[in-house]
Amino acid sequence: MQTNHGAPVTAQGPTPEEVQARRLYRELGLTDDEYDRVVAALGRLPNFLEAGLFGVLWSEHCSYKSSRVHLATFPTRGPQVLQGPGENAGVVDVGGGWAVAFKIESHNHPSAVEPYQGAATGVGGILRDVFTMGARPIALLNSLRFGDLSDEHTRYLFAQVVAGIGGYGNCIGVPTVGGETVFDPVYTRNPLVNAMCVGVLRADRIVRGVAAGTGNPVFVMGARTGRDGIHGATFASAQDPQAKERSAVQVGDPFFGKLLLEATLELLAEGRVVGVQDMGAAGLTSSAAEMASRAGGGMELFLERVPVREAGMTPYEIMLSESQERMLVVVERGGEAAARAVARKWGLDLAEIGRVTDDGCLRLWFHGEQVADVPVRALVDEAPRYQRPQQPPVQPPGAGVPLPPPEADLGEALLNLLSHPNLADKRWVYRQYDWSVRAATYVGPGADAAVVRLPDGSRGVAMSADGNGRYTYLNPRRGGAIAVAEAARNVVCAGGKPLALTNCLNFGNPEKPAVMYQLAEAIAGMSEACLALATPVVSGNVSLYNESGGMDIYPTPVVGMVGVVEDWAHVTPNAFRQAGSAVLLVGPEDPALDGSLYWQLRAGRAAGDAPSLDLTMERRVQDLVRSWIVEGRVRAAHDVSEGGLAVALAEMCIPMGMGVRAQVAAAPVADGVARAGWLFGEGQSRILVEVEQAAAAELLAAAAAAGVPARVLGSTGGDRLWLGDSTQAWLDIPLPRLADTWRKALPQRMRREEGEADAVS
Amino acid sequence: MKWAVIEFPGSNCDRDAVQAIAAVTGDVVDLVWHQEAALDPYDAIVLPGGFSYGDYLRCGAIARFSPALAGVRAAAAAGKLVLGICNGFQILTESGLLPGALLRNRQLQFRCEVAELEVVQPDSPFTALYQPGEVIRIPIAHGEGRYYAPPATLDELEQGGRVAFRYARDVNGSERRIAGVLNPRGNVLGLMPHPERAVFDWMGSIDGVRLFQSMRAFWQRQSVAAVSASGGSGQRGLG
Amino acid sequence: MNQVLQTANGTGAQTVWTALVQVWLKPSVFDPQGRAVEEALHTLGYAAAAQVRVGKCMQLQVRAAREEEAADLVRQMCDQVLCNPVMETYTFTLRAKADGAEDAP
Amino acid sequence: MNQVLQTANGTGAQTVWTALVQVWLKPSVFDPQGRAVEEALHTLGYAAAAQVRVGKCMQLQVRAAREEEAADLVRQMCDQVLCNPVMETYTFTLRAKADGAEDAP
Ligand SMILES: Nc1ncnc2c1ncn2[C@@H]1O[C@H](COP(=O)(O)OP(=O)(O)O)[C@@H](O)[C@H]1O
Ligand SMILES: [Mg+2]
Repeated sequence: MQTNHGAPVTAQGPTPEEVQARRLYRELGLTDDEYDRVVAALGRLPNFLEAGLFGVLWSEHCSYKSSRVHLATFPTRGPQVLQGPGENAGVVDVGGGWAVAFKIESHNHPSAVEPYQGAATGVGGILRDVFTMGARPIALLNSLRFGDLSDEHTRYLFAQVVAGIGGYGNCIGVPTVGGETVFDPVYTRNPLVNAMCVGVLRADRIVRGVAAGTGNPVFVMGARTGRDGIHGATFASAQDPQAKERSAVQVGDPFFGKLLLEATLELLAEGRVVGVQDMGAAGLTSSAAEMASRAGGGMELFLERVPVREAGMTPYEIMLSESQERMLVVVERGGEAAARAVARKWGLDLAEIGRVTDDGCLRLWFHGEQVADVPVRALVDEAPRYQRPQQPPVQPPGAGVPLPPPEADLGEALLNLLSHPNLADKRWVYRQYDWSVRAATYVGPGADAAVVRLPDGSRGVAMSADGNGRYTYLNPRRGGAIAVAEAARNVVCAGGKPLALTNCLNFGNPEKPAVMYQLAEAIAGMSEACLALATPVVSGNVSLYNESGGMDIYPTPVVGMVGVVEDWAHVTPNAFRQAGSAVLLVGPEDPALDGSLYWQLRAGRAAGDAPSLDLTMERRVQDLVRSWIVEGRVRAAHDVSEGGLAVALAEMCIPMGMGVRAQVAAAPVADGVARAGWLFGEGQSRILVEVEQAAAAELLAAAAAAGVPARVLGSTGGDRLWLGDSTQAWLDIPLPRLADTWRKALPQRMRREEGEADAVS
Repeated sequence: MKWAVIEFPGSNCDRDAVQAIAAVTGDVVDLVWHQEAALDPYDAIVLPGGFSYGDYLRCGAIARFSPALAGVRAAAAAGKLVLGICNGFQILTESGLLPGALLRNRQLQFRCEVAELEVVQPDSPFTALYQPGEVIRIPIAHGEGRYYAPPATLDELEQGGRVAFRYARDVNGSERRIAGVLNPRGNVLGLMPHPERAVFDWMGSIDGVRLFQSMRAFWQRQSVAAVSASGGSGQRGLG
Repeated sequence: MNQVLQTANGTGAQTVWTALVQVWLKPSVFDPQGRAVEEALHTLGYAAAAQVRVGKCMQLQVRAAREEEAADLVRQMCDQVLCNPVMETYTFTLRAKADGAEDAP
Repeated sequence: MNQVLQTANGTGAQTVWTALVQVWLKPSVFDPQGRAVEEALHTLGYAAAAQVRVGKCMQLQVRAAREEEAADLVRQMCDQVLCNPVMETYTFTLRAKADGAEDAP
């Protein structure tokens, strides 16, 4: 029974005094300081449940306490932005009355422990974030990082994560159209699994996660609540995922997820829904508190009404369960019957568990007894924000690494790079994903950016996920900027106009000043690029404590860029189409090997600075190539990224078997190291375009007028890749050899994990 | 001609089929909820792809108990056209309307790619517009598409001209590379590949178009035959 | 082994039975999962492992007054739903469940 | 139940053992498949069916001189390959295989 002065009593469990005296709040994720703040906010001692609510909501995962002050510096506005950060997903206007909602999220720690389910539930969670905005999911992307494939456990993680992503996405019927897959020993013990979802909705029908309208009923819809995943949120912030309580594994149910998706969209179409939110990390606790907080109100819940899967669940367990495939829905008073009809059709439980209040409190009841009463503001808005100390490295981490002499045969060097899993064909991955379901995939995986049709076919959405941890490690600020620039460049190459981005910041332990420095710098670099390219941040996610055995991962910001394709004629392939075309390199030429994969492989560690990037130039290059695409002058376009110019040219040759003869350096170069630089340097802001021979001169003049360096490298034709300077060949490889090396690299490494190797075709 | 595409809980290619068939034929195509047992108004019934009931237990094992399957059986018995695509094929084998079963791919992995198919039986209501032996390109997207039937059944299928499509190369370990089979009467087809994903140029292939057009042409011939049998006039030149 | 417990409320009382059903692919059907597991075992040095087959097992509870009745019920479920005779076979065992007793798995 | 057959070739002889392993999701882990099957059974009128759980079973043969040795081997394989201890538990039984005898499934 409630007393006005003391904490509400709970039937069993430790008393508030015991929570304090025995420091039980520490197990709930609160530090001594934080506990004192809770006591101050409440004006009394919290009971066990209340301390638990603060523990999860003030966890890094829910409160973003280490990153929030930095995230606040992201540019988030623009005429195209309909909904910026703070909601379940960001929303951008793509014209024609359409909008897209999108977000990326990490599931790194669960995937390290149970890769299939960790990845699958990551996909399920991000889908729910998007359809709760009233958007129908139309595409999934994923960004993956693993250790070296020579390691057996890494192969297991990789195979299982890919299977899990496919397992959920394929079943629910949303195509997985793109992503990236990167391998580096720093991710061996701590793989990264980021999933992104893009959904479409009418621009005037955005639904928000608000619990508004005093007296409105609050429902849980979907799966029953079990004991799974309790402490998932604090688990993500724990130091060693392997050592953590193992029953925190959740099993995804894509079938149920599909029912929930259809039911939610049908319910929203009814127009009686006030707000919806997925029950993600910290389950009912975070969904209820956040929905109430956005409305500036309160909520009252009767926990015995929550449908449970297991007997004897306590209020604490009910509030913290992370059982999958559940939603919290606030419906207009009077709309209950309509809601019930929809739930019944889809065979879902729909239980009224409480109501919206106006007193700003989250009040929980259990069998007639009040078990918690806490101000929503204290839980959400007044969560701690730390300005954690930062420490730049004494010396840049890649400084002073010698570059061993290059291979005598640069052709072999190229083949060696093409067989590196980072650069090799990723078909082994995406042939396990249904990328054509929904029959709207205009450009699927394998391109610079994927393109998906909007429902009326009037336009397309282009999307790409990119990031480079090595660059960010070597130079956090520039690495952050490059992630944004590359993602936008990929969208441009495919024929889209970049609009806005979502991002996932995968970093190490924020309590280390060196890691905080990386985080702050990367965010600053990303922000600079966002401003330069006019692509604001509309949503995102932070994953910290990516470390294991005291070793942090590379700081790895991943950017999910979304753009619009206004005309189908703009869609541009990334492979050479015709013989006799001119091949232009647009953008600054830079033969430095800084940050390149080539140097890392030669030296055995990340080396040099991050590759060069000039954001003003980046913008000019993108605008110029985009204008050429819009004018219909580009036959194919592909950006120069990891592996450098040689790899980019090889990638353009392989798909259609169209050869090229290109002078990668305009003047003669004799020195082997210098040649390697021209071939494999990863300097940014470069795009290769295939154009009609006769148009080349005019395009070069246009480039000069725009202040963009550009040069004709050579022309397409034949069945070899010939690269050299103005006087001689440096390498000259028949395309079948190139294609074979590139296509077989991943399947060969993974063969042992397959029941039967497919014929590599 | 009136088409029904049955939507089960967990279907996910239902809307794709509706769109494709409507675009190809210009006909009325209704999405019909699986609780509907009366399918009399429809001339053709499509069981779409997806993961009905999550494909738990076995693919198609639970969907076959839906009320709509009674309507499908009745339609099949009445000689109407029934097309099962992917999960729809699995439902048809589980319900005994087609022989055999679809098991996990030999590679134990999902496969999504454009497959080359040989048209083995061009003389059926579903394949009449293809050339004998023609190789067509249709996307596959399945994790459990390995066709299995006992050897005697397979022989019977081959001898009876009931293998409609074969994969040009082994993609999933199917017995005799079978991709699609017909019932004895020829009015029920199940196939793993997705013809509804090959109907516009931008999809990379339009080889699925003729499957739906074949069905329509068959229906037209039948209705002409029915009209002339009942002494009606006109329409005669169409068949 | 199967132990029948009478419930307190006399005649017509129903016992809860726990059925354990195993469903296997017929020996003539290729079992890629079995082979994959076998290969994984060999790779890890378990040369002694052979003839690996992977099947499904299902546990469920039914209420019935007598064991034969429960067995009939389970058999029907297997024939109708749990097993596809085209490529699978099944076996099952029954066990009376003591009230409040915890189940094996 | 476990019957050890000595092979003809005397000392050090190895017996072939057939292991039957059951792998189940831990009780605290949600089993979506079990739920779907249970609901299907109810729809079909088997109201009596409850608490359905779906697991995997595996049959395999190992060679070992003694039962304890075989059991150790199977236990190792379960821990290392057949079962994911994060979310699953296992049980197994062993049976000496008579030469030429056919196996259950
Ligand atoms: N995990 C993945 N899921 C889906 N597609 C992927 C994945 N990894 C890579 N791809 C696809 O493979 C192609 C090559 O990827 P990447 O090397 O990252 O290209 P880029 O350098 O142009 O960004 C892209 O089309 C990408 O979408
Ligand atoms: Mg990329």
